[in-house]
Amino acid sequence: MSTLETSHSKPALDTVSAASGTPEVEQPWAELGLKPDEYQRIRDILGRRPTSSELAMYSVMWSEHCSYKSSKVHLRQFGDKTTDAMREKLLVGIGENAGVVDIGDGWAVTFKVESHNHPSYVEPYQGAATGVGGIVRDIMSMGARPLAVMDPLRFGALDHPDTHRVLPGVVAGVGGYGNCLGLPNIGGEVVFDSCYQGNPLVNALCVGAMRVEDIHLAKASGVGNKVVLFGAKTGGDGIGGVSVLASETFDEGGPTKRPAVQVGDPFAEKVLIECCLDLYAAHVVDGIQDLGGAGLSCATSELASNGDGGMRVHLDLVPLRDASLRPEEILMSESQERMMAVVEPGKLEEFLAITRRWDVEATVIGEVTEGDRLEVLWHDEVIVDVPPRSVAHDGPVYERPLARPAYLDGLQAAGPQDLPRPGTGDELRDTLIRLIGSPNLCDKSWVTDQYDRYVRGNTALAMPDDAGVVRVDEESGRGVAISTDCNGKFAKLDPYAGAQLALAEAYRNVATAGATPLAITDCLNFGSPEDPGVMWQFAEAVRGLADGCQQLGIPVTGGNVSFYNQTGDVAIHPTPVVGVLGVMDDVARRTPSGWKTPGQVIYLLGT
Amino acid sequence: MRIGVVTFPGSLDDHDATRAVRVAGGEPVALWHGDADLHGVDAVVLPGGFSYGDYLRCGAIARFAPVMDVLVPAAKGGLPVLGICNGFQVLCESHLLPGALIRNDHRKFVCRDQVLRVENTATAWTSDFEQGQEITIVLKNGEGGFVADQRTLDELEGEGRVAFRYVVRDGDGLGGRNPNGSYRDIAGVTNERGNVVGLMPHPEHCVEPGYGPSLDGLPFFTSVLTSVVNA
Amino acid sequence: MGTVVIDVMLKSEILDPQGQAVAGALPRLGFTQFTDVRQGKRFELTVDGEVTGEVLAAAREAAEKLLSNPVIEDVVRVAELTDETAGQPA
Amino acid sequence: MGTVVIDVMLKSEILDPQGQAVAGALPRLGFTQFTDVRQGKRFELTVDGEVTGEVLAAAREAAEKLLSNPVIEDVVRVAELTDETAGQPA
Ligand SMILES: Nc1ncnc2c1ncn2[C@@H]1O[C@H](COP(=O)(O)OP(=O)(O)O)[C@@H](O)[C@H]1O
Repeated sequence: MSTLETSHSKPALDTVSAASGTPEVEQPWAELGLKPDEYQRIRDILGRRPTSSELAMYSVMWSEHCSYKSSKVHLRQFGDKTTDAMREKLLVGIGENAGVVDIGDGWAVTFKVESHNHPSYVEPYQGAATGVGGIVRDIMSMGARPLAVMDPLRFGALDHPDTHRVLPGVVAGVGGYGNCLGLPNIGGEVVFDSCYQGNPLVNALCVGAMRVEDIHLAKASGVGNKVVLFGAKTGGDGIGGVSVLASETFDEGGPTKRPAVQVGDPFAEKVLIECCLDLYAAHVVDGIQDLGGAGLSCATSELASNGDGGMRVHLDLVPLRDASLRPEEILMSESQERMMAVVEPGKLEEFLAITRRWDVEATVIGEVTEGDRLEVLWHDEVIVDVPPRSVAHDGPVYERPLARPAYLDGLQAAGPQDLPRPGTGDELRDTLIRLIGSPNLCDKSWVTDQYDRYVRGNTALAMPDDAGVVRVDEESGRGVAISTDCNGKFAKLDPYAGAQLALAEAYRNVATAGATPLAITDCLNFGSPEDPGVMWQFAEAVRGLADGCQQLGIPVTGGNVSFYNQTGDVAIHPTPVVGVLGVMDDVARRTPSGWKTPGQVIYLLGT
Repeated sequence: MRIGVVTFPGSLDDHDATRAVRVAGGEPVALWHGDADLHGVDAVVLPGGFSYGDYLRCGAIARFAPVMDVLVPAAKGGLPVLGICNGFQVLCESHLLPGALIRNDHRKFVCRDQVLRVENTATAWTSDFEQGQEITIVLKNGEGGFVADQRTLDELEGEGRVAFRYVVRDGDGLGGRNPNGSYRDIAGVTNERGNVVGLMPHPEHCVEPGYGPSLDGLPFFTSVLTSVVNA
Repeated sequence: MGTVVIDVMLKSEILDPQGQAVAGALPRLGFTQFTDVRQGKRFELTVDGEVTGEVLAAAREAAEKLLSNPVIEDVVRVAELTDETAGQPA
Repeated sequence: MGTVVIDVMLKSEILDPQGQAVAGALPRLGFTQFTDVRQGKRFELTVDGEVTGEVLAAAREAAEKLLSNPVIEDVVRVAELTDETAGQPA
């Protein structure tokens, strides 16, 4: 690439000193999604206008997706309603990359579910694939070996032509990435409803395990420690939105095309998993963070914010796949299969020897500094100088207006009493056949047979059972059971009860597999938070879930919120997907669903 | 009895193969793709996975790994070698076994419990089976279609070198076809000498009660222990 | 009988894991002169008669509509397969 | 900077599931003129300098050794990428 020289000679680099001297420069904050008061707040924090790199960082880190600005006030209940008794098995709670629970015998388990909805609509295969890749890196960054994945999916109507584009791509992407990583897929959901036509839901869950003493956290501490970026090179992936900034700084012609989609490389991630596990085993990692949404902006600000010092990063040292990338774009790039570690100088040599063994590129790009600033340099010029907490944690918080939707009364009044019922034997037969042949109830092996459920040899239950069960400890057979569930129709009728029903179903599925439920993760898929009706659904669902957890006595350890799943004014059904994790002493003793041998007695329990 | 299990970048079932060797009573030895040394093992398993991502052709890049420089002559000299799935693909790319594996005819990855018929019990890896025995083991692949030209196929049949065949039955959900479009329903083959065997399905997932659909994978690993003793 | 060749490559800004795997393997085999590798697809479409302008136009449309994914790929060639475009690996 | 193109196709006697899938889909989109479709691979190898005879010879060797499997595939072209072989999907 010959663009490197030209990009350096461009005079347009926006440095901190330039920003201090030019307070009047117009900045494209609105195009980047910031509100006027948010932009003003950035200026107040910095005492000057932000540089274009700082503006890029704040805009992405203060986005709904990264800052949880609309959901935070509600999600607090998950902490507030958690009692000490519920916390007993909790080793790491909400706030880290993923929560961690103690499952006994010195084993810790971490699990989390996340969404990759919109990217999967744009490019189904790559969107779903990178969704799996992202959640697996979250689990890895806790110090765990990933054990299994699950994929709760929602699509539009089965017979809609666009479903024929989206569904095969999503399923092939989930399988293509997960199979190539060597992670058994032990469950998920496939639901069809026309409300998801323009907004399919692709949620991905990963579970991993480690010894309790091997838990790693995302924090940069220890002045002089090195900041190492390792894994794939950085390209122009997923920075479409930030191009407006880049175009400001390009004189002629604007930036080269920047792809809106990220392409996954599961092989690179598999190697990264094994490499990370070797690094953990050698005790050469002080802090670690995966790079996902918001890329380096997120990783540097979160590591620095969680640590006890500052951080200085030399952005021009980042290995690039596309040499024409501008600093703003490098900060924003969502290139996959990358990690960032904090390493003591005395352990750096050993660290690099391990990455070399796995053929993983690793580069020292910075260090932990005294003080409390995050500084980013571009060829020795300071382009970012911010308090990291203001980027990563102290973003805006909104109390959005809530309003119970007016249509609910009518919806709730129209009970089943008014529906026609089958009157004759033939009608009954016909109803039954239509039910069992419907896409939501029929056998799902046409999807699940595309997923490897056996790799690593620890799968004790997978599809078609209601919970997935995997062994954690090969000696004792100790392991975990997980189920994810949600019925969006129930949640639409009553989000409070709907969320609790999702919780109850997942809880029952885990319990009937023979496991003791321990912890919960959730992926809250909703429409636009700017719609008071949607916001009310969200608030009710969170309240229902938090109350339900209190009654069952197990905590929420982490999750994800996905807003803006709507087309025009029409939102999807509120879809709070709940994942419950339980523990078993010996998973070989799990109970499959379905009878096995003739002569077994059938009991009906409950009311 | 020391049985090597090779790890390439992208190998996935090396852990399972190691466990299977142990369950069968052997001593597993980890072999590394970059190390041109077999460390005196008595037999070698090339495990399943996606070596180098299998982006070019399955097994095409792994074939040039340093460990293969020593494994190929050893296999030609009679060392028992079992290639499972990706391992089978590596053996074909290395020309230790004939034919090639291509994309499944239905173009999708398939994971299922598959019935096979054991067609040759004279190999180092199949002696603990009965001739014609039907076994159920895990099949999971995206590129498992076994192909070769007619002459090679006829030769394989004539010399009894088809080691395993997919059992094609009505009502198994495949519409009377084998699961990946393999020519003549071939699931696995052996070299002339019977020491090198490759197959697409995964015996290493079928060695422990409670995990996997059966225990039908175990005889692969017990067979080789016997054959090494008798060698 | 005529044949149309259609070549489709990933856009240059899109990550190409396949090409990277090949690029990584070449030096190990002693080929050190190649600095980058990209891998794409080649389609050969057969028609019963001649490859007319109409056939080429249809092929071009099929290339854009079905054979490539415009989000990540470019159609880099649509041409009649002649002896010369076939080329001989001597 | 120069580029070598290498095209690899499955031998005609080997089943080509991807080509068949395309062949099946074309008529559904209204393209009825194509009687057969085969899908192969196209590689673009970059070199820093000119594409010399030596570079082409190396590319040919790499094509035979690594980029194709002679049991199932043929190398159908090894050539310098010029504007004309690039072709323009008008
Ligand atoms: N629905 C939710 N329920 C519980 N915790 C949540 C939920 N959504 C987000 N969280 C928690 O909030 C924290 C911040 O989210 P995080 O996962 O770090 O964001 P991202 O991964 O999108 O950058 C995490 O600890 C996450 O587990």
